[in-house]
Amino acid sequence: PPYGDHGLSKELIYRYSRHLLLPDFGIQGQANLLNSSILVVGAGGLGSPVALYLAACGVGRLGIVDNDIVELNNLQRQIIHTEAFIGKHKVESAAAACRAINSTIDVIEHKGALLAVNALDIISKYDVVVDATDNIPTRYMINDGCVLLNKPLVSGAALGLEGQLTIYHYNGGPCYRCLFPTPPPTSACQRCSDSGVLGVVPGIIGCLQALEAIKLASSVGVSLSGRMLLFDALSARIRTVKIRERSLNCDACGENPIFTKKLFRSFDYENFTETPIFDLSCENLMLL
Amino acid sequence: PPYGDHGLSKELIYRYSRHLLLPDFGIQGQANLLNSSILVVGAGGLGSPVALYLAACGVGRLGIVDNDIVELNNLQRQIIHTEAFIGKHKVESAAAACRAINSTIDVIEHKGALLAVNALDIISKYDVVVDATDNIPTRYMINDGCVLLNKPLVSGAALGLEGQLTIYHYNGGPCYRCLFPTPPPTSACQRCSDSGVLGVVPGIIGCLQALEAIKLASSVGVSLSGRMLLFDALSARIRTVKIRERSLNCDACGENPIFTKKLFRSFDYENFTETPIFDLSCENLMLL
Amino acid sequence: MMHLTLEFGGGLELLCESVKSHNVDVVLESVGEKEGKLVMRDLLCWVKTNLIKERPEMFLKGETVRPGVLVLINDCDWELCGTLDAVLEEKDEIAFISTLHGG
Amino acid sequence: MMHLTLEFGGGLELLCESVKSHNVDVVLESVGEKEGKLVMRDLLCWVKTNLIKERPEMFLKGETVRPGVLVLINDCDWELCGTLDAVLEEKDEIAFISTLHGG
Ligand SMILES: [Zn+2]
Ligand SMILES: [Zn+2]
Repeated sequence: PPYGDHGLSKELIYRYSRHLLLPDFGIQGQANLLNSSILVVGAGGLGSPVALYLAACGVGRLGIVDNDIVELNNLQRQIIHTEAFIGKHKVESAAAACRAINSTIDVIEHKGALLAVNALDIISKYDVVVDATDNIPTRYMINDGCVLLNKPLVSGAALGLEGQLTIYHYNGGPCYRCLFPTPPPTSACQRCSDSGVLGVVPGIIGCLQALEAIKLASSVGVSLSGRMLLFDALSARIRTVKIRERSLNCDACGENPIFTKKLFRSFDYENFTETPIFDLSCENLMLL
Repeated sequence: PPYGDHGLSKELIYRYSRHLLLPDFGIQGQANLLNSSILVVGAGGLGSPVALYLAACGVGRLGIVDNDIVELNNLQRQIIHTEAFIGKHKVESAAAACRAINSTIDVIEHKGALLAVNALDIISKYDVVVDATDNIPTRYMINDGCVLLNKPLVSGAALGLEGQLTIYHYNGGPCYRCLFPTPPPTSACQRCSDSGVLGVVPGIIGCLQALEAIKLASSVGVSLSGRMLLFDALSARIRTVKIRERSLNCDACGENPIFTKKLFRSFDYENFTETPIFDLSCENLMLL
Repeated sequence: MMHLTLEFGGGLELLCESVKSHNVDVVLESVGEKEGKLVMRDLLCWVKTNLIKERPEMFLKGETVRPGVLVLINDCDWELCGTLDAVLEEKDEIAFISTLHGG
Repeated sequence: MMHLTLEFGGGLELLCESVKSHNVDVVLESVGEKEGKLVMRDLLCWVKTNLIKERPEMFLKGETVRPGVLVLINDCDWELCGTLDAVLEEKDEIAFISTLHGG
């Protein structure tokens, strides 16, 4: 790894000086970050602050996956995009913003959807995965891919005036399927495009995802693995609860997992969750 | 107020549609935001997400005050600035970023320091003030100015791997001087430039400041007044504690306040706190 | 009688007239059998009868909560405390949180 | 003997060898007078003697904490509980937080 000997140039020492001054982070934390790679899945409300803060802090290789185009109604919360990028690919827009903040890191654009057929190839190139997506089939798929490839998954979600955050498949902790072996009924699944979201709520959860990803990548601090953060914006209440342990019966991470890489690639996540990956927007407005 | 009759154009309805869908926010919350004005003091680590999210969400008039120039070592956390703006005024850089996200709001640039001589003129133009500064004399001054002009103050701070957040002088709650009638010894005052800060920590506190400012400006939810949020990044621990009530003996907001507008304008905050407003950086590196 | 705080989040509050926090007194006689203890199984019935105003199928499936709902007893996943058989105590705080998927 | 959890934050942990959380047993005989009760005044002395390893002036000024330090008893500002005269109870959690000014 290029920064293995802490061989930071004068310019990088200056750029990251506020990190280097931290006794609990310091040059080792920064070198770890610069040697790490993080994949952000989704360049929307959550992905915006995640990608910006990961780029700014000096993650060596930052991958961004998204299939969407920037729309005007995204800009109320997706602060990585600007009006000038309306109509362009979110991945291009997000990557341009990251490079404008930090031209010294490697920003990789994965244009197009993360799907079972390509997910393992993409995830395998990174050390840490951040789930900043907006739909349940993709959440199951990312989880299963991370378990198969043994990558920690920083998972955030935001809707309405609430947010949730945890880390899956890390340090012996549970995966997403350990908590949710059965998908919820489709009538319980809302997207921001269905039900609305206060723009800064994914901002807060995304920043917390960036922090947890930075802690994992730099080997600093105690991660949220085994705990889940629950955020309620209206009451400004944040609490951290203890979640269950890894399940030995889990289809993904248990003692007899059903998934192989081959099965994964052909697994029909839309059918499993009875939910489309791509948003049909107004057509599926649901009240709960 | 131009949006008093909820007369949102088709374009604005589309732009803010994710807010309008929220039963607890809706068109009234959005109209309140569009009719409101918020002053962000400081366009640094805290001010970056504050300004971006306030611009994105549709605060009608957004003022930004700062005296600094963008430097390379800011970019590790001050995500509103880009490499292209190094050497330029932070206010110009931040305002350009806000306008790029939302050209439909009014972004006001207050270039130069907020000082006792000009603070009342500037603060009086806004409904809500966000303290995103980095030094203690300015924090006392903003507090006293907000009390004199009866403006709620959303106060955030971040250093190292910790952050703090509360609302002062709102709804009968305490002001900064109620909590801290006497300034701390100068040896206890650190700045990010002295002691370092993990970049995403002010990001998290800044997003939470933006949320509280949005709640105040839109008249939605329960504010943090009377409570303080304490954030510890290393352990991912966030807790909200109950703080004291307004003090009747407070020099700023008590029954016999010492401050008049005239006294305020000539009050020497640097002398009072024995701390310079402007950062002398390396020269005053302190360990605690 | 047992005093409990019940919380609903992640959208489940919409089933209870959008009220997130409920301070309730659950009468022991009306529920529970084994030695007068109140267990989560009893509480789910009580909630369904007394708090859920609409679409109970969004809260329960069979005798337990529907998939996608986390149940927390004093900020701890009920899987760690016995799920349906978890014994409740005075002043316990029980939260029902629907998992979110938005971003 | 009383078991307490003491927390230091906002930089004050640097006075206690950078340890933020301390589970301590405070022996009642060694402190307190009025009817064997432990009050905050006693605890500050105990902390200064037993936990603060350097620069005690960064923690105390006179008989109380220095300006800029928030004291919380079970997540509640000690100004609401009697400050120096607040009576402590078994398993109380007391936090000393230095206010931050950075941004
Ligand atoms: Zn699992
Ligand atoms: Zn006051």
